[in-house]
Amino acid sequence: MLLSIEGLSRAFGSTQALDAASLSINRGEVVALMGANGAGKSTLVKILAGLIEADAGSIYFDGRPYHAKSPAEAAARGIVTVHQSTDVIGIPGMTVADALLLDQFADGRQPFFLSHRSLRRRAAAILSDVGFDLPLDRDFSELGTADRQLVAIARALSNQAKLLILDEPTASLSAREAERFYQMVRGLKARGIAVLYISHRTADLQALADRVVVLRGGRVVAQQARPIDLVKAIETMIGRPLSLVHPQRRTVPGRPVLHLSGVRIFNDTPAFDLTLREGEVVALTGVLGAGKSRLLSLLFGLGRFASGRAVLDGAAYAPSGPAEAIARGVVLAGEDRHRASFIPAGWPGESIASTISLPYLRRWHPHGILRERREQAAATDAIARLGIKATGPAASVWSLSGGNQQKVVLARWDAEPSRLLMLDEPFQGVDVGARQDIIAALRSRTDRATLLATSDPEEALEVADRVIVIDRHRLLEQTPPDRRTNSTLIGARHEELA
Amino acid sequence: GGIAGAPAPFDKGGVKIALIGYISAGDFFQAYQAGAEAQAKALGIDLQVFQGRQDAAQQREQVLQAINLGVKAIVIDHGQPEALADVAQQALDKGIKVVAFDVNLNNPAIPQVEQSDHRLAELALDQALKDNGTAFKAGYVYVAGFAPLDRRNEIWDKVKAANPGIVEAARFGTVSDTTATATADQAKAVFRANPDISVVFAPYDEFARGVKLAAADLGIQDKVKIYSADVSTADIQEITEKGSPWVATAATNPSVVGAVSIRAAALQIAGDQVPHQIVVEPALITQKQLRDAGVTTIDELAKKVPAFSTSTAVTASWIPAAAF
Amino acid sequence: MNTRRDPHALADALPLAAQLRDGLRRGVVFLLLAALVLIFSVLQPAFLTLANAMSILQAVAVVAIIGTGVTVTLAVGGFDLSVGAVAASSVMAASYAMIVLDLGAFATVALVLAFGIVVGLFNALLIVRLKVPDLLATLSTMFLLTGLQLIPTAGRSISAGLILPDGSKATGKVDPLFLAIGRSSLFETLPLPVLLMILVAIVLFVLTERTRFGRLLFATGGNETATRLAGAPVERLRGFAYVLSASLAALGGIIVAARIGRGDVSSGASLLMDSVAASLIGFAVRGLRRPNVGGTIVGAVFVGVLLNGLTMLNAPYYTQDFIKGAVLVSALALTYGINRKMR
Amino acid sequence: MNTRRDPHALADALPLAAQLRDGLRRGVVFLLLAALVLIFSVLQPAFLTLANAMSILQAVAVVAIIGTGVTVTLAVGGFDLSVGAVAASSVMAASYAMIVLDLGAFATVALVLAFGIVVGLFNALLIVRLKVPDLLATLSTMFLLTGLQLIPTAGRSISAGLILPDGSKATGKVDPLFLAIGRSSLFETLPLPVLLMILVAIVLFVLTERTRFGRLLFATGGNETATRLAGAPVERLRGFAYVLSASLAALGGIIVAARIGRGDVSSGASLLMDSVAASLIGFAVRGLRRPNVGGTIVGAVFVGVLLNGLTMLNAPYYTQDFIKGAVLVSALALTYGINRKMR
Ligand SMILES: Nc1ncnc2c1ncn2[C@@H]1O[C@H](COP(=O)(O)OP(=O)(O)OP(=O)(O)O)[C@@H](O)[C@H]1O
Ligand SMILES: Nc1ncnc2c1ncn2[C@@H]1O[C@H](COP(=O)(O)OP(=O)(O)OP(=O)(O)O)[C@@H](O)[C@H]1O
Ligand SMILES: [Mg+2]
Ligand SMILES: [Mg+2]
Repeated sequence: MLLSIEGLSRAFGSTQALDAASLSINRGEVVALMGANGAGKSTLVKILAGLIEADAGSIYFDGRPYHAKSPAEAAARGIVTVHQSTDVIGIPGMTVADALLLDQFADGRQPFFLSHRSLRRRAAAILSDVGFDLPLDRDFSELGTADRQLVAIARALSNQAKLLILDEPTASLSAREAERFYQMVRGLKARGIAVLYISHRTADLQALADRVVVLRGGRVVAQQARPIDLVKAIETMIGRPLSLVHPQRRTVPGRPVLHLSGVRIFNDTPAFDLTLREGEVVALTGVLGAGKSRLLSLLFGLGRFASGRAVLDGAAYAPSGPAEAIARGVVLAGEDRHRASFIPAGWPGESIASTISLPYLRRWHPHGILRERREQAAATDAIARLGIKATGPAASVWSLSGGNQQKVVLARWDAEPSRLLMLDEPFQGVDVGARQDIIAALRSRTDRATLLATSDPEEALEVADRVIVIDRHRLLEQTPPDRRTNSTLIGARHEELA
Repeated sequence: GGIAGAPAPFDKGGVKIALIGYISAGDFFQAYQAGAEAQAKALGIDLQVFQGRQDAAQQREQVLQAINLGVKAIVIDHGQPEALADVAQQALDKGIKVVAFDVNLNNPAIPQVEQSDHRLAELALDQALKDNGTAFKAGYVYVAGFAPLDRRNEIWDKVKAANPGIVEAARFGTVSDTTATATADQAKAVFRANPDISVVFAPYDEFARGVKLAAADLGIQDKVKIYSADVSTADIQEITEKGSPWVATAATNPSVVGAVSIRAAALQIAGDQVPHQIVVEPALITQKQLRDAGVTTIDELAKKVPAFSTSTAVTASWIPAAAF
Repeated sequence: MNTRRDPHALADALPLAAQLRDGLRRGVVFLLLAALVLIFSVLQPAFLTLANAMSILQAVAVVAIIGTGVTVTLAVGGFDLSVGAVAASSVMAASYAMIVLDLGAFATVALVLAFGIVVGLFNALLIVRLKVPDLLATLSTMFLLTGLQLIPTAGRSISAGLILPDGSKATGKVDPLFLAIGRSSLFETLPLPVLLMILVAIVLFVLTERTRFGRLLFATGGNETATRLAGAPVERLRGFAYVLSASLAALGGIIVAARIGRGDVSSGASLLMDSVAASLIGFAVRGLRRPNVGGTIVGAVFVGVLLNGLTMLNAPYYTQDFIKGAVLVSALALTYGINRKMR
Repeated sequence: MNTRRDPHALADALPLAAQLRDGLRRGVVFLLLAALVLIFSVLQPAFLTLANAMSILQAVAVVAIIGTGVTVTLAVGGFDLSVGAVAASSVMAASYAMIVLDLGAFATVALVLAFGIVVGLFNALLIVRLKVPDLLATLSTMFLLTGLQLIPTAGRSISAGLILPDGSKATGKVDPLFLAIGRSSLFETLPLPVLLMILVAIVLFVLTERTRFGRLLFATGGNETATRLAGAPVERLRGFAYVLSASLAALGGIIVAARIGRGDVSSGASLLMDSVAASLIGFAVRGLRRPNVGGTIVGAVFVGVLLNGLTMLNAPYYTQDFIKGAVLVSALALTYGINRKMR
C-alpha cells in the first residue's frame, strides 16, 4: 500500500470539511474520489499537498508517517498535485515555458544559470513528452483556462511522482486533449505510479478509474472496485436518484433575440450567420482554442467583429463594452471565475451577496446608499435554489469549494432578467446533481435566449436545444433538433476537425 | 565685454567662476545667489552655479566638475568641511582660487566669508536680556545638525551659563515641508504645558513665525516675546503687525554676502590679497525700529538701514557696485 | 505593495480565546491610543483639555485630509505619490493668486481647487489613458510640480512686495478672509481646518463605505477585470480617485497657505510621507487590513496625539521619530501578527 | 506546430508600422538618452569628456546601488520604503564606528553591512512572519531608523571631536582607508563607487535575469501562491529580497559616508525618492514594463545625465526638477502609450 489515510478531519470555522475520512491507495492504482460540491475532496487534496494541516487523523505514505508542512515537502516525498484552481499555475508576466519549468526551478532540477535557449528546449521537451501543443513564448496570462490546465498537467506529469493527485484537471478540456490525457495517465499507471483522481465528468471516471471512493459531508460513504457502477456511485454521492431523462426540446421557438448576419471574427476567417431565439438554449462547442470564448466576448462588447451586422431585439447591436451590453440585456458569465468574477479575499465585495450584486448595484441600491438587505435576499435565494454549500450570504466566496464558487457565478447572471444569457464553460467543477438542477432551471426560462460555450460535446447535448460546432473561428454546423441520434455524429465531427 | 581699466583678466571679461551651493531652496539662499549673480554680472564674470541640493557628496562632486570645467575661481557656499577640504585643496593645487562662505575649510589659502552666526545670536540675545532682564523662563527652538543653528546654539548655551536666572523650560523645533506650522503645533503644546514662558528664542525666522502663529492661536501674544535671526519681506510684515510678539531679529543681507563672496574671488584672480577672515556684520532689527521707520519690505529696509544694504568688505576701485 | 490578505486565510467564528484575540486585533490601535492619552494626562495635566484636543486636531487636519485622498487611490488599487507636491504647489498657487494676481479669497480658493482638479486629471490621463503604472505616473507628476511651482517666482517664496523675475514688484496682498480659513475657529473652539477635516472625513467615509459608488471603487481596486465585466466604468472610477486625491491635496495646501500666510518653497516630501503613513496606519484600525477612510483619520490623530504629548513632556525631538516608529511597529505586530494560528 | 489563431502573438506577423512602433517603445529611453547627450555635447563641449562621464556615474552610483535593491523588492511583489533611512543611518553608523568606537576601515564596513542585514531581517520578520503589508512595515522601519540614528549623538552630526551626550569628547577619527572607498579611482579614471556600482549591477543582473533563483524571485512577485505550490520557499525568497535591499542601502550609506567624511544627520528622503525613481524608470527601459536591474541602472544614469547637463548649462535648480519630470512623463507616455491600438 502506498498511501493510507486514517480518520482525517479538518474544520473551517463552523464547517466540518473532512470528518474522519479514511482511504488508501496502492501503487499503480487509479482511485477516483467522488463527491458532491463541498464534500471535502479539495480539502483532502490540500492536506496531502502540504497546503493546510489536518485537525486530526494520521497519514502513512510509502511506509512512513507523512506530515507535509509545505508543498515543497510534499514534492520531496513524491506527492505531486494539480490543484483545482487555474489561478495557481503560472505567473502573469512570465512565459508559458517558465510556467512549465516552475517546479524545476524550485527543486533545483534546472541548472542554477539559465539561458533562454536551454530553457525553451527543456520546456519543449516536457510538452512533447505529453503531446500537448502550447505557445511556449506567450505570456502565461494570455492563456485560456483550458490551456492553463494543459500546462498544469504537463508539468505534473514531468515530475518524478510516486503519487499524482489530480483535482479536476479536465474541467475545461475538449475531447481530444482529454483522450491524450487518458493515455498519459494509463502510461503512469503502467509504471507503478498511483493516481488520486477527482472529476465531475463521468467520461473521465469511466475511462480511468480502477476504484471509486465516494465522499459525502467529509466522510467516506462508499467504495467500489471494478466493475464500477457509476450511476450507483453518483446516486450515493448526491444522495438522491439520478434522472437520466434528457429534457425535451420545446416545440415553439420564440421571437428572435439576436441575429448575426455575415459576421467574421477575424478579417480572414469566413463569415457566418446566427439567430438566437427566446426560450432556446444553444450550445457552442468545439476544440480548445476554436474561438468559443472569443465569439462570446465579442458579443459582450469586448472587441468588435471584423465585419458583419448584429441585431438585438430589432435594433442594431454593436456594444462599446460590457456596460452597454449589460444595459441592453446581454450578459456573460466568464470562463475563469477568479479573474472574471471575484474580488480578492479580505477586500470589500468578497462576500457571496456582493459578488452576486456587483452588476446590479444601480438597480438594487437606487438611492446610492447600500441596502445590504436587498442583496442578502438575492444571495439567500441563490444559496437555496442552487444548493450552494455556504455558511450564509455574507460568507466569502473564497471559503467555498470550487463547484460552489462556480454556482455563485451562475447565480449572479441569473439574478435579474436578461435578453441573452451567455455562459462560458458554465459547469466547470459543478457536480452531476447540481448540474442537472441548473440545466432544468435554464431550460425552464422562456423570456430569454441562452448561449453557452462548452468544450465537452456530451455536456452540449445534455443541455441544449441546438448545438453549434465552431472551428477556427467559423461556425460549422447547426445540428438538427433530434439530439440523441446525432450525438455520435457530433463526436465524430469533433474528431475529424481535430 | 570687460571693464575698462580693470586688471587682467577682468579687462577682457568672460572670466569663469563657479558658485557651488549646498542648500538650494529657501529665501536666504536665493537671495545669496541673486547677490552673487548681480556682482558677477557687474564684473563681466561668467558665473556657473551648481546646486548642491543638501547633498554633501554631490557638492563634492561638483567641485571636481568645476575643476574640470577650467574655472578661475570657486565659491563654496555652505557645506560639510570633511567632504570639501581635500577637493578644495585639489583646486588650489591647480591654481584655482577658492572662497568659502559659512563653511570652515580650515585652509590658510582659502578666505572665509562669514555672516557670523555667533554675532547674530549675540545681537538677538543681548536685546532679549535688555528687554527682559536676566531672569526669565524661556522656550528655545532648536534642531541639531544644521550648522548655522548649531553655531547659534553655542551662544545660547553661553548666555544661559552666564545668566543662571534664565530657565530653559522647553526645547522644541522641527524642520519639514511646513516648518512654520509644525513648529506652531509644537509651540502650542509647549505653551500649554508651560504657561509661564515669557521669552522664546527662535534663531531661525521659520521657527519664529511658527511660535508667533501659536501665540496668536492661543491668544497670548501680549505674554511672550520672540527673538529670532534672519529676515525677509514676509518677516518684516509679521514683525510690524499690530500686537505682534516678535520683537527683534538679527540679520545680514544675504545678497550683500553673495556679492562679497564674488568680490573676494575676483580680487584674488586679479592678484590682490584678501584677508583670511571676511566678516559681514549683521544688524539688529527691532520691531520699534521698523515701525518707526515705516519699513514694510526688505528693499525699504536696505534703503533705510544702510548697514544692512552694503558692505565695504573686500572691494576695490575698479569693482562696480552690484545692483540688486 | 501586497496589501491584500491571503485568499486562503479565514476568519470564522471560533472559541472564546480566538474571539478575544480577534477583538484585540480589531481594537489594538484604539487601546494604544487610550493608553497614550492616559499616560500623557497623568504626566501632564494640561494635556487632557478641550483646547489641547483641538490643537492636536488642528495639527493633523492637513495630513488627515490629504491622507483620505491617498486612501481613496489605495482603494482603487493605485497609489498617489504626487499629493505632497500638489499640496506644496497649492500653497504657492494660493499666494501667487493673491499677491501677484491680486485675487480675493473666493477666487483664490476656486483657482487652487481647479488647479488640484487639473493635476488630478493629468494623473488620470497618464494612468487610465496611457496605462502608465500608478506609482510611476504620480512620481513624475511629483517631480514636475516640485519644479513647476518655483518657476513663476524663480524659486523665491511669495509674500507681499515680492520682486518678480521681470523686476517689477507684486502689488497684491493676502486677503484676511483667506487667512481666516486657517486661523479662525467656530464658536471660539472648533478651528475651521478641523471642521473641514471632519466634513471631508464624513463625506468620504459615507461615500466609500456606505454607497454603491464606494463599493465600485473598492471592487475596481480588488479586481479591475471583474469589475469591468460587471459593467462598471472602471476607468472613470480610477480617474475619479486621482482627481479626488489631488483636489483634497489642494485643499490641504489652501489650509497650509492660510496658516502660514505666504507662499513657502517646499517639496512636500514630509506631507507625502505623513499622509501615506496615516492611510497605512489606517489599515490596522479596526483590524480591517485594507485602506479605509475612518482608519486614516484615526491614524493621523494617533500620530498627532503622540507628537503633541511627547512635546508637552519635553521629549527631545530626535526621540520622537523613534517613538513614532516603535509605536507603529507594535500596533502592526499586534494587528497583523495575532490570529495567525487560524490558517 | 501551433495552428491556433493567436490574437496576441500578432506582433511578429505584422505590418512594418507596427514593428516600428514596437521598436520605438522598446528603445525610447535609449533614444531620449542619446538625444540628451547630443544636445548637451553641442551646447557645452566639456560635457562629452571621459572625466565628466565618470562624474556622472560617480554621482549616480549610490542611487543606482540602492535602486537595484528596491528593484529586487519590487520583483518579489513588495516595496522597500526604508532604504533611504537605512542608507542615512548607515552614514551615521559608519562615522560613529570610527569616531566614537575608534574602529578601523574594515571593522567599520563589516559593522555597517551587518547593520544593514539586521534591518533587512527585521523588515523580513515584519513582512514574512507577521504578514504586515510591505509598504506599512518598511514605512515604520523608516520612522524607527530616522529617529534611531539621532539618539546616540542626541541629534548632532558626527565629526572628529564630537561631544557625546555624557559630556565626554570622542577620540577617534575617520580612517583614511575608509575614505578611499568613496574618493579613490582605479587607474586614476574609474572611481571606486562606480566600480562597486558596476559589480553590483552585474551580479544582480545575472542573478535576477539569468538564474533559476531570479525566476523564482519574479515568480513570487507575480503569483505567490502559484510559486509556493510549485514547491518554492516563497517566504525565504521575500525575506532575501528585503535583506538584500537593506544591505545594498547600507553599502550605499558606506559610500556616502566615505565621500563626505562625516556622519551627517539627514532623513534619506531624497535618496529614497531618487532610487525609487530609478527603479520605476527602469520599467520603461527596453519596454519591459516590469522591475529589472538593467533598467534601474539605465534609469539612474538617465537622470544623472539630465541633471549634470542642465547644471553645466547653468539651468536654475528649480527648472531642473521640472525638466526631469517632463522628460520622465514623455518617456512614460511613449513606452506605455504607444501600441495601445494593438489590443
Ligand atoms: N478556506 C476555507 N474557508 C472556509 N471554508 C472552507 C474553506 N475551504 C473549504 N471550505 C469548506 O469546506 C467544505 C469542503 O470544501 P472542498 O473544497 O474540500 O470541497 P470539494 O469537495 O473540493 O468541492 P468541489 O467539488 O466543489 O470542488 C466546503 O463546505 C467549503 O465551503
Ligand atoms: N480574453 C482573452 N485573453 C487572452 N487570450 C485569449 C482571450 N480569449 C481568447 N484567447 C486566446 O485566443 C485563442 C482563441 O481561443 P478562445 O478562448 O476563443 O477559444 P475557445 O474555443 O474558447 O477555447 P478555450 O477552450 O481555450 O477557451 C486561444 O488561444 C485563447 O488562448
Ligand atoms: Mg474542490
Ligand atoms: Mg473558452
